[in-house]
Amino acid sequence: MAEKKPTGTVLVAGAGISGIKAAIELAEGGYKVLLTDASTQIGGILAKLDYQFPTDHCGMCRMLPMVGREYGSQYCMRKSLFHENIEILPFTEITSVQGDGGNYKVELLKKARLVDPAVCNEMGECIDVCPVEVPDEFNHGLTKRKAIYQAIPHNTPKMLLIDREACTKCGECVKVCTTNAINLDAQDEVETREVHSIVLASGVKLYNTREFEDAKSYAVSPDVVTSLAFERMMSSSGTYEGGVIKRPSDGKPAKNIAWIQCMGSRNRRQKRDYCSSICCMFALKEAVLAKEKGGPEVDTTIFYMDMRTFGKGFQQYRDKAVDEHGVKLIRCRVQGVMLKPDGSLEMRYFDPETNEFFVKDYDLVVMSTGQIPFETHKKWADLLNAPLDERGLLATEQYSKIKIAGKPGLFICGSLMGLTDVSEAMSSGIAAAGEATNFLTTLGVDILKEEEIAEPTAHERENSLVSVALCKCGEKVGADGIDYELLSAELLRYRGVGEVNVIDSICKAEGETTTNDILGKTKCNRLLVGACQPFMYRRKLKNVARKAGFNSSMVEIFDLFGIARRGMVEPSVGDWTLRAAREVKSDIERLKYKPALHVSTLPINQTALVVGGGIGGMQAALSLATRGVPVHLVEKEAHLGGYLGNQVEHTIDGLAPVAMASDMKLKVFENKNITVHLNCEVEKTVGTLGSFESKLHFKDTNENTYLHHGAVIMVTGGHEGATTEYGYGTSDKVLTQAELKKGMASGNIDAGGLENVVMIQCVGSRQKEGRHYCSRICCMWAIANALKIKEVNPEARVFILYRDVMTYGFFEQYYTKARTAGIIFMNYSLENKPQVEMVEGNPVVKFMDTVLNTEIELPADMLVLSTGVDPEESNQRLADAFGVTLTEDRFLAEADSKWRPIEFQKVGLYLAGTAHSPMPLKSVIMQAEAAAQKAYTYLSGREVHTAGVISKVKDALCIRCQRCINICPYGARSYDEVEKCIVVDPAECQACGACAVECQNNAAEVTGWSDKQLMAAIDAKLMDDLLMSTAE
Amino acid sequence: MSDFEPKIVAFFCNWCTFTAADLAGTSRLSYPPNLKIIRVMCSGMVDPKFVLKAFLNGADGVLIGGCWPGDCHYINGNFKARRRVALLTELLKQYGIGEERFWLRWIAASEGNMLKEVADEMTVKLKQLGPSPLQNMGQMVG
Amino acid sequence: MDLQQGSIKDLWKAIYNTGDLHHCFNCSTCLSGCPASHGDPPLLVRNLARKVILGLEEELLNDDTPWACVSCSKCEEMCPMDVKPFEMILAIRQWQSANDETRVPPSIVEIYKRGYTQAVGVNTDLRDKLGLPELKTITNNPEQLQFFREMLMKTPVVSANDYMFGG
Amino acid sequence: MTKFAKLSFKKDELNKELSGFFKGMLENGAVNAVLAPMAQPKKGVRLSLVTSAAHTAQVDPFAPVAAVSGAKIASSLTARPSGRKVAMVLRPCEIRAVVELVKLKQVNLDDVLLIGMDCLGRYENTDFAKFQEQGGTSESFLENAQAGKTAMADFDIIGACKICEFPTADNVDMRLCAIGAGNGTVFIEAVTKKGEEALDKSGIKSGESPAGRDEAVKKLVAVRTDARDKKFTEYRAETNTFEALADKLSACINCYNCRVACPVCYCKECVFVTDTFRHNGDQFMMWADKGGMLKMPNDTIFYHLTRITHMSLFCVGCGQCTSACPNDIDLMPLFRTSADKTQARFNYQAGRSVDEEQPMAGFKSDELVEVTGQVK
Repeated sequence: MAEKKPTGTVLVAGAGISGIKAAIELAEGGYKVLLTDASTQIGGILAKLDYQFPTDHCGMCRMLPMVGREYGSQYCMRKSLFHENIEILPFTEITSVQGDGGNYKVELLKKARLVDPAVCNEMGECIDVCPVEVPDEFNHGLTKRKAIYQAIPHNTPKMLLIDREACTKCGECVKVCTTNAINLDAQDEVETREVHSIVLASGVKLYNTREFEDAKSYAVSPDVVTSLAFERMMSSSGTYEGGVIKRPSDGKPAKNIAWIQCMGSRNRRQKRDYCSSICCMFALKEAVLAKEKGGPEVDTTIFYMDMRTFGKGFQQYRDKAVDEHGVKLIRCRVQGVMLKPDGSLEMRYFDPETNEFFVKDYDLVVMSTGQIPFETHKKWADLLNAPLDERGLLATEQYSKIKIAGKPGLFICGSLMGLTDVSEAMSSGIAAAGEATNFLTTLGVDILKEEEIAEPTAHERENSLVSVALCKCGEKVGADGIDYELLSAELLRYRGVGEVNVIDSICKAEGETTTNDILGKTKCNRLLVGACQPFMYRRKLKNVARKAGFNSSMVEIFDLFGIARRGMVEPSVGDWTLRAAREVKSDIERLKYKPALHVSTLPINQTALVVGGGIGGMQAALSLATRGVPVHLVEKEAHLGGYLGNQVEHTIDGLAPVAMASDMKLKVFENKNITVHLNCEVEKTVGTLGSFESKLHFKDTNENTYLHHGAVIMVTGGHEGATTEYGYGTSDKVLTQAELKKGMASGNIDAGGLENVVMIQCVGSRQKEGRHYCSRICCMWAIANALKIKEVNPEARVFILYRDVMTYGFFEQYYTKARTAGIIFMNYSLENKPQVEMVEGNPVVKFMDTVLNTEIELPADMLVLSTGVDPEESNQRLADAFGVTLTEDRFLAEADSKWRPIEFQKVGLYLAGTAHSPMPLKSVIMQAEAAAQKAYTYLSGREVHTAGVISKVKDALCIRCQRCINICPYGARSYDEVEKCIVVDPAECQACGACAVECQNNAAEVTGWSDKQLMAAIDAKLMDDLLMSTAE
Repeated sequence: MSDFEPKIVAFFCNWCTFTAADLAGTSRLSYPPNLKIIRVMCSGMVDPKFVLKAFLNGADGVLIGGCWPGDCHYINGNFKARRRVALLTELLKQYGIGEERFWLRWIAASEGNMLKEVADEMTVKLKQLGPSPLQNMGQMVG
Repeated sequence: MDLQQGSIKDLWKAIYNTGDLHHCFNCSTCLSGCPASHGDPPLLVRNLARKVILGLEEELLNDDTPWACVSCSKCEEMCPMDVKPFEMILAIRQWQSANDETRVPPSIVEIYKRGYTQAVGVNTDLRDKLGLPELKTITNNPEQLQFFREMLMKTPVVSANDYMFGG
Repeated sequence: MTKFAKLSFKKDELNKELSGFFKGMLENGAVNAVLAPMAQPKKGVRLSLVTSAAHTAQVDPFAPVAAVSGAKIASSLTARPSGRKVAMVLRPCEIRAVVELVKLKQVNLDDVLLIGMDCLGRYENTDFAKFQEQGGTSESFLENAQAGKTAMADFDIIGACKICEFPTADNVDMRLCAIGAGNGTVFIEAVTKKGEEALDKSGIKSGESPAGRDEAVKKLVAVRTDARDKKFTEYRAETNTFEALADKLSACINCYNCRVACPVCYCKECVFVTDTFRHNGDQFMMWADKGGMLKMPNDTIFYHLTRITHMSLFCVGCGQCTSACPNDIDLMPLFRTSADKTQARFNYQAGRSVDEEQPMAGFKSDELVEVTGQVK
């Protein structure tokens, strides 16, 4: 007999969005996850944000899994997260990590909350009586909280805790607590856990005004706030409850608001010579929202150095902020803020557009505070005994942003890689989960398998009879809670209720036994359980039901305490009980008319199709193939490698794409699991998750092949953009950066002979006509080429004419390095583009220098143009073949720009790399890894269970008007031309009900949310007075 | 009239407005018990029949709560809801059930305070308006 | 301006030969809080750095603004790139003097005439608004000014160029 | 430019002249079949599907009767297409319903030659029988109706027609023009290329156009529009409360005839006859408890209001609902007044254009902000 393998367990340290994403992906893959966070709650920075750029909306819930929805959270993720495979440990620090190579012993310090959430009934009387008031850190000290408090207002459960530093141990809270949930002497606990892999997602410390001396000349008043504090000032659950933004000092509406960028970042003096990457977009978003909230009379100004709008859609956002919302951008770093006697904040600045000084008063100044990464990295390096790189950051493997160097099984994601936006946090979280999965599959650990209990046939008798089980929650509710006798009696009188039982703690083992007994004896055919957190043990309870011979969909759980309490401040026992009775009746009705649900199972063809044989495509293919997944790798050219792998020898950050690609090509051709198809394109793909069929067309032979596969990853790249500007094409002295790079590498261009070189950035880019986006890599390319010239010929003068230098994150160091090397950066504006004239065969560049405010003439031996990155023209054909869409800029359009960056709306189709948007090589590799992981989650098994709650077609009623197909936001419905009927793809359908409403005669219906059920629920809501009257 | 307690059937989307209702609850913001909340997965799931049913069964008001434009978990369900509400309003106002009794509001998950405001405001409005014109039509139900 | 003709590539080495200079990324921190930037013509530290980097010899030689610096060192403290602007200004002054021995910095003439280099007076309006009394300065104290002038006239640089101070 | 062919006819020979046209089209293969109102062997006129040229003698397209909506028949014939070409002679309201049904994928116009006849109104089925008994013919009707005389001794054209502002058809290949054609004359108008080809093939020569037509149509529409507005005002005043509405509908017995007759109620089965509305005994009891009694059958107002939400955006005002009601409930004004409001809200007009998206099929992110009145 084979020894039982241990279940693969991963510690994800840090429960911000990247950690949560990594945890969900691992949990969906069947691994057990420990998700810890040093702070009191999960959610990280995003817990504070109501709006995220670039869409200015939330939508965090969209990161939840699309298939098998019922296993994860089923509500707002800012409330909390439930997943059966994830154990969440907030307020927990990692104090030691021992072991190596897949066997880690982790010591966890679980800090005492002093309030036991398992016992607390969340009535909050303790908060009322607590005499201690301290600044509330969630609102950045802009409001006060008590020593006993709820850390995040929207968390469910509330998870109260006591701030030990603030608590005076007066004991008032203990006196009023009816459930003995408070123990003022509770101690921190230390626990050791064994895990196989660790993903660090802790994020990094942020710059703050208390600690850093360079903040002192700005933070002169409470009206100078950090950008995160400003988020709380805008939030509905924040300082001003979502209303008009005011000055914290005196509550006057803030009419003039200024943002100061790069607070704490891009500062060589303070040894922080890096960019924090997200602050520019953050400030733009905040300025737009401030205007939206406060009206057009609110004046918003951002003081910046370079407006770094390098991500997908960022440039459009900037243009919209400026052109449509009137956000002012001024390229000037102000030296300080002066507090005037009337409380206003004076700033003096130099406006390079008018070449004048201005002194202006502001009501509010927001400091765009950046990252302080080194402490956090040092802490982790010490704990993990991992190396730091020369910058002082955790060293990662050469080509990876994720894998910690020399430490198999240890990974980082999210803002530990440098502050990331939501999209990158998502990609990195998935990629980290992917790398961890990759690692775990080599260890021979097991995954958690769902307990397979056959679903009994439904008890669908003519008349439904409901058994109600009410959980007392371990007497949590206490004496002044629900009157169970009254509630039972009331419910028993309700039509359709066969019996009412009161159970002690349904979540515990005893409760399970009791439930089992009830189900064994009952004459009823449906069970409704009233308990506290319905999502926590839903699956467990459903398994109990199945064992007892009940169809699991005939068992429902409702949040007894939540609904009973909702909207009441100081309810009496009677209030609680009556409200509970009223509320539960509509749940009874809903259950009475609920049909048995059946989860569809999709067979999975465990083969992947990867489109695009560049480095990203090869990475995705290899990642899947090494995990045993057969891969078809399709490349339209005659050879693998793509643009980077064939054209680019070196990148500025020390990578060698060509060498890497040739190494990968060998691995690809050696790998038995990978079949390479060259010279061909996918012409048409049909099917659904698990069973796609693609038609490959070989252009040379004009032949077709058909491939069958279960998922698709599109990793089509891009290439250097074309231009006719600045005399390109008229002289061999005007060339592109790629041409220069190649020329120097091949020796065709001798940098030694150059005296003056001029480079122009953003050629045809970041403008409405042309590439309306930043290509993200050109600044680095230009700097790399310029440095190369300087290396060969230190006497050469190199001028780089730029609009904004986009050396975001730790790329900033190369910008600094370039200037140190004497490369001269000169700014030009889009309105005043450089002019190029050819004089005696040499280009002469004329432009307006915004620093000296003079026309400058630069005669050059060579003019080098950064022409950006163009998407592959094959993208359109690809989009047509797969039924996906392109953005205006002809990149592939992902499902959701923030929360689902590497997925398409259609489940089973993924994208990565430059197909998404231009990005540096390491980011391409990260996305490719992430896409591979998404595909692997489904391809690792022979079948995938979809959800039971799903839209169905009642064919006999259906008139085939196809309105449901048109209205479905997921493309889950289609018309089967052969069978002449409407079909629903159970993997795509998210049960939103759009089709059910659009369909006039209920031929389309969401099972479990039928009109019959909902109308019965409405009845129950409106008839309650009638029925309750006799009870009172 | 002062003791008239309007009945408001409130269809709240699972992701945003229902969460806001929870938040209002946990933030100890009391809102009138007049709201009879029915959780739906999406405001776009609210069938016009539900609204008609509620009014015909004696509701004094109907409130649909959904995510703000752009926030919808299901991408665009709230936009579809908005068109349906416009349609129903055009229809119902002829019979004395105007916009003041039938509300669609965007309430985000963090807007517990707005939920309270809307609930308060609607309750006050309906108290002023008095019972639904269908109040005495019980015998014609449905 | 034609950079082929008008600039000397390595001028910076002669003026301010330090790696710090090239870190400048024209962020304008030095400008925004500089008291001498209120003068006429204003001292624009950032522009001086750019001129040095570009090697605009003629422009720099004729630029009097470095002499307007009041040595408050704010730029020095706040420069994020640690260019050490104040040191650069001193270096420029030194270079200017070394390249033109007869050079009399105009600020000395100003000192002679007024008793101070540049009118800064940013707070005059504010003081007035707050009802504070006018501060005693050398301008409204002619006896002191006369005494100061006599002292200056005893220094070699002034006495050798007395024609410039004839006023 | 459209082409006209003038058909002059002697007394009692209108249909004979017209039948030549249909016969020509069938014989020359312009179409394989004709769907047109045909005189029945004894009396009455019904839409009939004619495949044999010999039977075209019975055509009577201008007969002021429409026992069922031709749009429904068009749907039956084309939703699952035969592949054969059919000329369909339909009334303007039927054509407008067809336009809606095309969008709802219930009519497929690929093989259809759509011919719209000028409509001056129709009588109820039973009244048409009397009309024929009293010696009325299509010719006499055209002549009298154009002079404003549609009323007979004890009946008149139906209410819907009296307020119908669409006496002529759009979105057609051809028109049979009677309004403003002058006595003893009708015109066949080819509107589209397809129509022109059919006209050519039918062997009828094209020629002069009806000079007085535009003016006459305009005049008629003006009269109808006035009547419509008056009716709307009256009806809205009569039904400005739920109680008044309930009173109007009090005779309803849930027979669902109105929805069967309605050309745009296109469901296979109405939701009200599905399991969704198959209530349990205890539910009836609960509703009865609520008000002390429950009118049976119940769900009548609910049914009509739901039907309005479902089809008021598509309503073309044909009046078939009123005609179909066994208890003489005049449903047409209820639907038309509602449709007037709902269609206006979305700047939509049922039957106006095949390319116009039905309002509930789409949405815009930046529209209807007044519904919530909220800005961020």
